[in-house]
Amino acid sequence: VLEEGSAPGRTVATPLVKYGFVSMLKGGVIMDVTNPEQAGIAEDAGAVGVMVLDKLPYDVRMAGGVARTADVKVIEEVMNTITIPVSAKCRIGHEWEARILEEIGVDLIDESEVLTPVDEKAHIDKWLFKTPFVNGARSLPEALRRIHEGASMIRTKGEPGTGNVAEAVRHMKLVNRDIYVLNGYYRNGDLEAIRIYSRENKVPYELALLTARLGRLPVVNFAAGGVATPADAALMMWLGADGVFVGSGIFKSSDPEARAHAIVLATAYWDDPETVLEAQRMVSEKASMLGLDVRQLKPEELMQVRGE
Amino acid sequence: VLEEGSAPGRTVATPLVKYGFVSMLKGGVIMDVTNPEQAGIAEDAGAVGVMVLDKLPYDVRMAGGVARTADVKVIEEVMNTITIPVSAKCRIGHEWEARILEEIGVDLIDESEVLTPVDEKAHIDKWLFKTPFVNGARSLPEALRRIHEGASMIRTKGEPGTGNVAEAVRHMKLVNRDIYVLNGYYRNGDLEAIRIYSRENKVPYELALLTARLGRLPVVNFAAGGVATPADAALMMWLGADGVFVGSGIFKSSDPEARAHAIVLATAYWDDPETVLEAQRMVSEKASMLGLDVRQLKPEELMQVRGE
Amino acid sequence: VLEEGSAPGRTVATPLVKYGFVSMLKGGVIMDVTNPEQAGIAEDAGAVGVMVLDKLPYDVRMAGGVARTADVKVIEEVMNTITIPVSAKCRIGHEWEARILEEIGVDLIDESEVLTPVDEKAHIDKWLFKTPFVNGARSLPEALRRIHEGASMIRTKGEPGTGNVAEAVRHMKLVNRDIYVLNGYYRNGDLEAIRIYSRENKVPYELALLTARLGRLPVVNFAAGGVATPADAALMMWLGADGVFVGSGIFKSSDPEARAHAIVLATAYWDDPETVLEAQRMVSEKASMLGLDVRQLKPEELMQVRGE
Amino acid sequence: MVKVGVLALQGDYLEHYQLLRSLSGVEAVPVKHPRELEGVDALVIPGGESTTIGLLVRKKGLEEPLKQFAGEGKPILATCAGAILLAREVVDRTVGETGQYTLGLMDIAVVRNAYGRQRDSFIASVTLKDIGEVKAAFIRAPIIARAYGSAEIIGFLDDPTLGRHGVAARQGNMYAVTFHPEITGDIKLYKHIIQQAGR
Amino acid sequence: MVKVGVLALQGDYLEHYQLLRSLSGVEAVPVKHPRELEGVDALVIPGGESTTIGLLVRKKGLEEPLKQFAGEGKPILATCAGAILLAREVVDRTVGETGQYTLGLMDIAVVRNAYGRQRDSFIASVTLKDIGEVKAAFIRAPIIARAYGSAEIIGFLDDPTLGRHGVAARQGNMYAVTFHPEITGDIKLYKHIIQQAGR
Amino acid sequence: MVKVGVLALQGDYLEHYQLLRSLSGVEAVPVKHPRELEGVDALVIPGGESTTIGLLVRKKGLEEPLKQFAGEGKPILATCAGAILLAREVVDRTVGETGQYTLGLMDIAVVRNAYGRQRDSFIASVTLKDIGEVKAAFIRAPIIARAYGSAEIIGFLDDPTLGRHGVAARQGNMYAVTFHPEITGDIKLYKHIIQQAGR
Repeated sequence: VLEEGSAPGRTVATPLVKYGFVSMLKGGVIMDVTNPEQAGIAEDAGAVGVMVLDKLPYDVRMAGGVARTADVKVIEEVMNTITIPVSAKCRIGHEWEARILEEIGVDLIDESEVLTPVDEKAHIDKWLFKTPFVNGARSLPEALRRIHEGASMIRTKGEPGTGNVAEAVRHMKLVNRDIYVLNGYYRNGDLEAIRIYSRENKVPYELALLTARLGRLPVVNFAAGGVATPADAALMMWLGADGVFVGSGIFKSSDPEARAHAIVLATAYWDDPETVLEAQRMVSEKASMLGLDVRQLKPEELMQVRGE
Repeated sequence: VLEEGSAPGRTVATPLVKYGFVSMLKGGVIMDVTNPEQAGIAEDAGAVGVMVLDKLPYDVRMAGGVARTADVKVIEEVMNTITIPVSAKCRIGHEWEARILEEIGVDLIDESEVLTPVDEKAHIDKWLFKTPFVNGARSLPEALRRIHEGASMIRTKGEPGTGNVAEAVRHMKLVNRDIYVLNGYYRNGDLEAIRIYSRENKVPYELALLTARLGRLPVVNFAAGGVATPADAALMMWLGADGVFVGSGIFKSSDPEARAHAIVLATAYWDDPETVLEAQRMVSEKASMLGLDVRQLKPEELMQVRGE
Repeated sequence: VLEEGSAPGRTVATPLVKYGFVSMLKGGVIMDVTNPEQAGIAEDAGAVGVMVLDKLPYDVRMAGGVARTADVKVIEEVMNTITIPVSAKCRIGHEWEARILEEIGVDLIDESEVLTPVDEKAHIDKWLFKTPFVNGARSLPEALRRIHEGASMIRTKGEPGTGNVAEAVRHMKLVNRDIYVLNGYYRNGDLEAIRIYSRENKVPYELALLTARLGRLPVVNFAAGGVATPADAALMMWLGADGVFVGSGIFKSSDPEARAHAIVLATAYWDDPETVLEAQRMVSEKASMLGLDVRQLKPEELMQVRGE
Repeated sequence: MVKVGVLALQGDYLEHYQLLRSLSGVEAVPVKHPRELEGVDALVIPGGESTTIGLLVRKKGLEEPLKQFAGEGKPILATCAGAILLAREVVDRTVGETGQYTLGLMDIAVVRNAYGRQRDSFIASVTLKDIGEVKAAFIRAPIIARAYGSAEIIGFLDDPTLGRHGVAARQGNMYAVTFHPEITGDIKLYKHIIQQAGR
Repeated sequence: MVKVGVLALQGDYLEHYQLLRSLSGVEAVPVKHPRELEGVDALVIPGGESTTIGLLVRKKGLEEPLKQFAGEGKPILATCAGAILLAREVVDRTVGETGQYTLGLMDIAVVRNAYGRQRDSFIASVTLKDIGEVKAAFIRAPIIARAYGSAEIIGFLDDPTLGRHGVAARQGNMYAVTFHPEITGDIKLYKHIIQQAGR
Repeated sequence: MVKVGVLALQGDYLEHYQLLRSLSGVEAVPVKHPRELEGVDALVIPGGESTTIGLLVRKKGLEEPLKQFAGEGKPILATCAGAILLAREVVDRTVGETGQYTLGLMDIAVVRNAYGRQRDSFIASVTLKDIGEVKAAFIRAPIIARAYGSAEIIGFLDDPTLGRHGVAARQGNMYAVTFHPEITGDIKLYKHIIQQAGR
């Protein structure tokens, strides 16, 4: 996108620029919306971004069928309604849906397991895009593989559309522990262990080394999947998440405005019990979405197993 | 041990005193001997201590039967022949053999899986002794359990009497890796993971915490089991051993003097290739003991499974 | 290895230097020897190098027990007897035996499955050495893993000590085909397939890419395991080997001089039927070593499965 | 020892926080509650979402303390979202009037998302009056369309579609910049502010 | 910056090494080869097995460098095994004559394992002339039976069976003590030596 | 179009072969049989094992053709093993007399493995008379100890243990160098030779 008359040395879309963008989202909440009204509500509630979908994960689960990227026109209306960053999901492996999202100027693309994948084996090569990508991960190896493909942001997969944050907690702790393990090896100069680790888990050695050195994921890491209450949000932040994605938790509840607002508050002030309480007050348990207990799901209904 | 006329505040046998003693052995080699002549050879070769046995592990393996503590008189002759610390093995769980060894003034007692145990379930409570103890360990949990019982020193078990250092390498790396793992948790403030670890592995939480903080075993840790050549010794030191026990490797070979001397040298100068080479030259492959490939041993012939 | 008075910019032991060395061996034969006499015979026969062992693979197979690096003194005598490069085998994972071989100035180290490994999981990190290394491989992924650890040279494993070249043929074709497959992907710009390949086979992506681009292994690749006649040697060269290792094939036959000479000839002139014929004439079928049909070996007698 | 506050409600306060700590003779403190404003000599408002930060400022009663903080003439450095927060007038390139809440402490008019979407973000160098050349990241950056009253634009940039436009403004001890020096790790602006903090 | 060497052949050189490093104005270096002796202003010989250390000193050709090191009058602190190494005469309580190799730089007679076996080891305080009170660990400690020539005993201890006996000696800049201050973490002796190193 | 031959018996003839082909106006041909020598204007002898190559030269009756090839004054470039092959006298640093077969076309004395083992190989630059500076790899390289008769040493290198020593020699159109320019990809020597081929 070269415009008229430019001096030397100004470039667009380097990793640093993508990195810059996502770190602006830190400490914030991104909400799933399906139309502009909901997007407005999200913005007024203090969301730092919205995720546009055709159907909320819960409905995706109930309807079955093939779930694709949301309608282009809907996405654009949303972009013309709010000022906060707009992101959208695309099917795993579907290069062209991503191409389109970039074309219409979406700020962040989520190559997501909520939609029906077109290729279970191969994810999109994200280095070819200027728009930053976010991917889900159940474990550190999965996260590093996505980063290796060019993801600028990572989130836990959890089990979408269940309103049950247990899987997200499990994934977050799994990721953290592996990081600490690598960090332990690194600090004690046991590179061999890191080598064996990256072989056994099929991840690139350099990235494992980098993670080991930094002691954290080299990119921003959000919590996602089953967050339904402010307390859930605070819990995830407490577990080291940089921010929170809320899926069906908000717009499948019957008090969306208040809930949205409360979760924003709880996320920002997670380490201040008083405020979290204040946030907890703004919602009522009766109104929260009807959840699903993970132990009740049949194997082929699990979304978290898609992609690898 | 009250003697005549003493000022206030001089006490004997605190953990610190034991700790002091064993750290004098660091960087040294302790050799299995069955009589004073061999003890002399060991001393002249530069050993920092000798381990008195009735039969060398290899012969224990071949003879079968019940293996007990060595003869008291033999131990004393040895003590009257050499000036370096003298230690002896006692059967696992046999309080009184240990009592006796303390009585005759043995400097270090090895509650060892080489001898026939009198109690597979319970080790000796070593806090009740003034003489320091050393125990074998296949993994970190096993090591911490022994320390919890009062061991002042730890060694790898390896598979005694095989002249094959593979198992010792395996144990040493296992111990190291768990330490780094704990260390990783600790530095990242994830005490919960340490809690879960100590529950799953049946070790006291405080010790796991201490190990996590120190980033190493809280006591001196030697390599043992199957060391047969100077290169083996150097390898074990390189893997982080504080010193080396050599069992049948020396006195079952046909060039014991040179081999003893070479291993001492290789242990002291493990990080100096030249010297290790010099040491390697002093021995010849034809002369080393005939080994056993661990894949060929029957399960009930494994010594490393004794005690838990 | 800083000497006195040097100009800027002369460095030792870069990958390029190692690469230089091994490419001097191309088109040649390296022979297993156990003493200087055999080394002499090898040199006079036109070998480009010798591999010093304690026992020939066939005898290793028959003797059982623990097989270690050859005697240091024997290796040095050999080095003082011949002028061609001298190499030696060390146990897989035994850093220090390798350290020693480097110290005495061995020209090439073979981390080999013929000896008893000290660590089945981890190979030596060969970047830490100035001396070049060679490793065995049954397939391309195995080869790339060794290169990733710093191997400067690769050979087929075959089934050592059987005098039957069938397994070597199988491994060589396996390696070649994977290379052509990668090459096919590369030329058609299907990097995704290369990505999936390196994930499924646990190899680093960059190396797979490099191999795909070059259309061959990035390092010199010799044939080894079961070569017993000049025709075998010519066959392996025809299959794309850069050179040939001969194990028991020569010194377990009853016409070693002639056979050594003939194989050298057949290797150098593999694409000239006349010369191969000439070479074939110098040996007689009655004199070749008694082979073993691979279909008759028990699983735990297979050497090719060691290491991974 | 100058005590510099970083408004830590949302966004990348952490990058500021670490850069400031790497300066000698500075004590950096995160500010989330009104009471953490005492004894603060200077304040930095980080990048992030201006709507969110605005909301939280009101929600947590930081409105007044910030106004009088500015009233006391203590220096304030606002980056991107910060700049929007200080502006009196705010419009969006596509949405037009946003009617979003701001502190409105500076007499400047700001146009949000002026360069378009995220993929139009870039890195460039800017010369600021009295401060020198600064290398920074323009992330979904706004532009300062007009400065009136005692406010003045102290930095410009050329662009083929927008022509010459303002990217930095100053009014008393308040500095509003539309870019992110903390992303590229450039510390000139901080040094300048610390001097302003007197003593 | 005083450069203090620690003889790191065998034993607990690490404890010394860490204590010295914790002192300001001191650079501690491990000594294993003759060439690591250059530029060393003072030397500490740690505890361990004297027979082993003796053997390695000869084996690695440290014999001469150490003698002339002492010849140059640079201060040496020898603990336990160190003391034995410097003594001219050595006997053992039970074994009698050991005929073991020593550097024999000091005119003292030493009796090894004087207190008996390991279980007779203890911790006590000792007063040293010109240095003050030191808290230390006596591990399978020897005693200094006699001092002759220019050597003098500078520290004593009472014992019911041995009566009054020597536990520390001095000859020029060489100090020989039979105990371990590094186990209890007592640093007085080091300070004293550093002064001796002059400048 | 100059026809340059590469002796392709053993060793790294492939590296030479590819570099020569990358030069314009040169046709590179591999030489394995006597009959492939016809119409060759210049010859390059690659690196490898001199004992092996020597053996094969005799075995395949390349002895005479090479001698008269040299006799006709056609330029020859010999690298490392090549140099040994052309030398009249050859000794080895450790083994002493090797009694190995050589063509003995040049009046030079060569010492093999002069720098020691493979790990002492290195990469350096050398200045050659009339040719200029060449960057090359010294792999288990020999040195040219003496040049006598009509042969002269045209390149030197400094070494702490060996002092100043010869690494390149010339006699008529025969060039013997102990290093490998083809490993570093340096083509000066080839150009020089092509000119020598005249026409």
